[in-house]
Amino acid sequence: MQMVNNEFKPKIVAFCCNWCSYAGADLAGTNRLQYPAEVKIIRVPCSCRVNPMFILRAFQRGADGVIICGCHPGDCHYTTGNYYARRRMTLLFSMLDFLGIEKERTRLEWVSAAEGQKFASTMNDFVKTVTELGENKRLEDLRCKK
Amino acid sequence: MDLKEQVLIMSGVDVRKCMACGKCSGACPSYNEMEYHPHQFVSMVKKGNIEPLMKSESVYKCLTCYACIERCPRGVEPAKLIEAIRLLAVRPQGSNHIKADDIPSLLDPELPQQAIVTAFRKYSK
Amino acid sequence: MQRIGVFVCHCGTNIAATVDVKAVAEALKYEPGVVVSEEYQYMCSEAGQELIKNAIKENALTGVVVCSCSPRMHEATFRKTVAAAGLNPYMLEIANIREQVSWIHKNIEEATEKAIILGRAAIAKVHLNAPLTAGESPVVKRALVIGGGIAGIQTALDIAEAGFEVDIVEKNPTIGGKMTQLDKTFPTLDCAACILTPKMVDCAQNDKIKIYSYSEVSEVKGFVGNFDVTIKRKARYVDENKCTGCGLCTEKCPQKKVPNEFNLGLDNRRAIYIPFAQAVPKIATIDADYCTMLKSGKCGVCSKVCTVGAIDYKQQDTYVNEKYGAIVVATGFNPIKLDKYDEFAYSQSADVITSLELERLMNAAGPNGGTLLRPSDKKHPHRIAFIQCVGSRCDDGKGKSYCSKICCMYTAKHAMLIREKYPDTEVYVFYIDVRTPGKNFDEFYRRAVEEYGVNYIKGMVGKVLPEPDGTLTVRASDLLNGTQLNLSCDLVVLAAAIEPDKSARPLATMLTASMDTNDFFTEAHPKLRPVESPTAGIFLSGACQGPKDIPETVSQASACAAKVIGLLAKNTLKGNPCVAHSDELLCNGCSSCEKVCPYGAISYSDKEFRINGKMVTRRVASVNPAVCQGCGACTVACPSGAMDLRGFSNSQIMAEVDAICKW
Amino acid sequence: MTYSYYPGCTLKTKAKELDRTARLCAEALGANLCELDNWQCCGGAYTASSDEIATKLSSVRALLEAESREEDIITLCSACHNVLKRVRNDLINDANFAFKVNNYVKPEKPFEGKTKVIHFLEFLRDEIGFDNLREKVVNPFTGKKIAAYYGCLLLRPSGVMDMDDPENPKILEDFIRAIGGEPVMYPYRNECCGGYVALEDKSATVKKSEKIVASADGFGADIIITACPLCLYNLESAKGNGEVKYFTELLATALGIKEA
Repeated sequence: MQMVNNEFKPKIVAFCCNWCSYAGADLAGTNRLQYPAEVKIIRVPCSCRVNPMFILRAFQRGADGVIICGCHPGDCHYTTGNYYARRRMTLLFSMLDFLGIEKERTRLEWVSAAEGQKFASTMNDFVKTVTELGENKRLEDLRCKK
Repeated sequence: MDLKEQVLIMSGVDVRKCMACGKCSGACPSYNEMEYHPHQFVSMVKKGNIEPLMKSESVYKCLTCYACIERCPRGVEPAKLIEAIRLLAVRPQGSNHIKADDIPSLLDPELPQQAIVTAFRKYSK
Repeated sequence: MQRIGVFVCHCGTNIAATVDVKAVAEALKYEPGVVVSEEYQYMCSEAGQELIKNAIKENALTGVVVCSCSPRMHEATFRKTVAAAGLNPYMLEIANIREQVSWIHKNIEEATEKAIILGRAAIAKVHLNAPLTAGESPVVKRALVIGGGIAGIQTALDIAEAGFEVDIVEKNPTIGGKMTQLDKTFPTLDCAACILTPKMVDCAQNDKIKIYSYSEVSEVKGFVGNFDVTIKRKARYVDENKCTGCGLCTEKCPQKKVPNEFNLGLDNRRAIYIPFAQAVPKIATIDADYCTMLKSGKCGVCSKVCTVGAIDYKQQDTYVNEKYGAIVVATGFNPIKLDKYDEFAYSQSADVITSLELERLMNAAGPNGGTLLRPSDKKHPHRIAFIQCVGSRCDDGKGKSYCSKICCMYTAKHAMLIREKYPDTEVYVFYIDVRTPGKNFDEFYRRAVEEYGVNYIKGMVGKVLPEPDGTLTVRASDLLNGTQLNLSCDLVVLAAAIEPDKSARPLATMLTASMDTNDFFTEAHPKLRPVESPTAGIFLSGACQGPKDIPETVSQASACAAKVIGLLAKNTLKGNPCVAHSDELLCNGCSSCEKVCPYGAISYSDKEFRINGKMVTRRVASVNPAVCQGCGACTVACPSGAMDLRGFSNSQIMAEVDAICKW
Repeated sequence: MTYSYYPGCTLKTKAKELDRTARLCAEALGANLCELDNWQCCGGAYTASSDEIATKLSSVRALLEAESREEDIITLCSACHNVLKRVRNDLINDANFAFKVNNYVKPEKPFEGKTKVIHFLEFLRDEIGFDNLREKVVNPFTGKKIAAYYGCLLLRPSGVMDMDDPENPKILEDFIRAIGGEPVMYPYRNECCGGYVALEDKSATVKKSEKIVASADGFGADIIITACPLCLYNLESAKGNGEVKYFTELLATALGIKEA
């Protein structure tokens, strides 16, 4: 790796459900709670909308970490969506770990619309963890490289 | 490091959490013996006004009974501030509040050892 | 190829101070498909919207990207804007460069770079957007109000006034809520019963209003305009249609030792009871926990004395199903339990009481007939101390972090009433701050001090010590005089913090309505949409949304009713067009999607297809767009890629991922 | 049941009665109090400052010795209990403190937290059980009005001490009921007696103790019981109507121990 770790800026994709976590991210903004600019949020209606393909695609295209945020168990706007997400992601994350994408690079978190503070601290922690792991090489589609 | 910073690090207290309700001073059993009262310790530390507190007898009047800590609605822990300031006062060479030579004249033969060792820990270094 | 316009908002300095908006507009100009890229000070202003409209017309745009605040804020605004210029409203995407960029990052370079990337992602998505048309669904013209306190009553009356049917579900045997327990109300000192009971009677007599008392909501299905609610009617062992409310049974019942919750346990009631004289509906209820007949089968006195044969020991819980277009939550509040604040000796002395208990002690219908007597020895108290903020404004892990809002005013009221009725009684109020924002509120508090001679002492009480002679020593700091007081009192009144009713949390789960960390319901917008939940069709009335006094509760209740009426006045509702759809040619009929759909929106049918010139019958999925809520669970479950979600399609999200990961 | 027993300085001198009766009671209840071989004085007070290490080392050594014996520590003196329990808490929850301590003490095995610090009262409540204790009582204190005096150190800070409700405790009252007495409720039971200030300014501690004793007397107490030698000293110097006793003295009598 050419880059020294402290200069390394990871690419983080965050999928946030529209009802809780995206609102939580907005609240973090309204309260001016800082977290690194490396995090880019994609809005989805529900955490259960996140297709494992999206995560694979992100890693293929050079993402260093992917985090999915949904409503707390029992609070899903669609009643059960976050439970689906939990099952699917548990399976996917362990499979990715098997493939060499460390399980620290993937994360599923529950952030409610009222938890701006939790959103910011979760992102700070996740970016720190991924930065320490360094660049992700596995699964990267070399054809995507310039 | 200035005195305020030292007190904050030693005590681990966040004085900014104080909402000036005075419950600590309403709970303190030694209030009437003190020149500066628990809530004043908090507000004076907040202002960085530490020296008068270090010089005051008040730091030796606190019983560390923790009533102020237990009852503070904001979790501020005034007794820990007083403890830190007392340590700052007694730590320099020759600053002991009580010296071993003073003990015999003070000592009641029935006084439990516990009181003497505690007093030493509180008053001297 | 789409023709895309990009519009970057400064939001005054909210965005422009940390994001180089000119650089963003310039960088996005060269993205594929972008034909115009501009920045403006306030894109949401009329002039800003005109700018977008003109650009759409002049450049024949087919897609629009607005880089501005959160879509939760102004997506609806800008959709209307593009629609006004002739575009399909769903050809718009928002890049959130305020809440998710300028407000959280300090470094201008970093923030600008991130804003550009988010803009690119939105452009990438808009390329794949397709015009969407929302389906329509009918609105059930009936509202449900959960909770029959002053908030629920006012909302129900206002909705009924507009001509719509409304049902009130109240968990207690009577409507009226906390206000029925109050004596006088601030700042006018009129009696609570005098202004509340007429409203309760109005509810009972209004033919548009139906009251389900002693009932709870047990299940909620459906969505805005079409909620399907199951109401559990708890067995009260009295036939509601027969009982006349004569009250004979409540006088003859031999079980006299039941703590009377209406008087907060300060006296007892019978096992069969009517909570208070003005109860609505005025129907007796048997308390199954205490009734000897229900517990051991021996007694039956109430049944014998009832002249209309209304007692029914075999009554069971029943369930009612009803459809509603809108649901109003008005579940109210309760004072917190004080067991974690026993330095005030609440559990150690009968003469340490809460403010709500004081209301009952001073009320003419209360346990002492309105004469203020100490609970311990029924003697007249000569010195009373009020302690403010008990459990409010606490960050000690034991109480509530918020200000309970109502305590300063009701304490001033109590102090004033006591001084007026018993001039020989000294009153002390220990306070941290006196908070009296509100019309005529500070004047009210000043009257307590200046006209009634109430002693306000700035300083919190550290401990209340019950003395052997029956007095209570109140140890407090007097911060203005720099002393510690040890005040001998006869009665101590604690202003306990208020918290949402315990029924609110499970209800929020049923309604999928969000709550804050204190279990208050969250409003759709803290300033601009204060009476609506973010969940469509759910409205908030009264203290379930945050601490409120009566004037504020009533205003919010009426505001809430106005929003409900607005909804019920529509015959149909535009649905969410972002729903799932199945590509029948790809569908293999596996049923995976059907199994995960929480709404039962997916069904299967056999259809004929021409494949390689032959007609083949295949089993394929189809989505009912009126029922689908657009969560997308099915799209992930589908193994063949047939199922996709409009507005959030697989290819759109992939395009966003690509744009974000590009370098 | 074998426990590491930490008597502390005062139980070897001015409070021999507390030590002696506690040992007899433990034996009668089938528990083996095995004194730690190398215990050192706890120092009487826990110094709450993040840079105080040396003053806590004696407690660390006691904890390490008990853990190597795979036993819990039983204490009697409220001050020892407070210091040991708070140092144990620091060792587990304050990594910086544990790091410095381990560098200094160089233990064979760092403290893992298996050893708990149990006050004799907690031993009676949680190990023996007050209901079982009641059955073992042969000389109940029937009709005796007994006031429990907790003081400050047993209860506070409640987050760490975790013995009972800091404002409305009941462990001593339950104990009094178990030995057949009638507990006296009075508000000063968790107010500080003045503690170590007795050395420098006895008038101050007497003033505080007088209020405590007067309150207990006012509510009709025949006896005041405590766990702390310094509390006992201070309360005795207030000269109330009734006696001040260690709770173990009453327990020994109740259990019918002849030597008591």
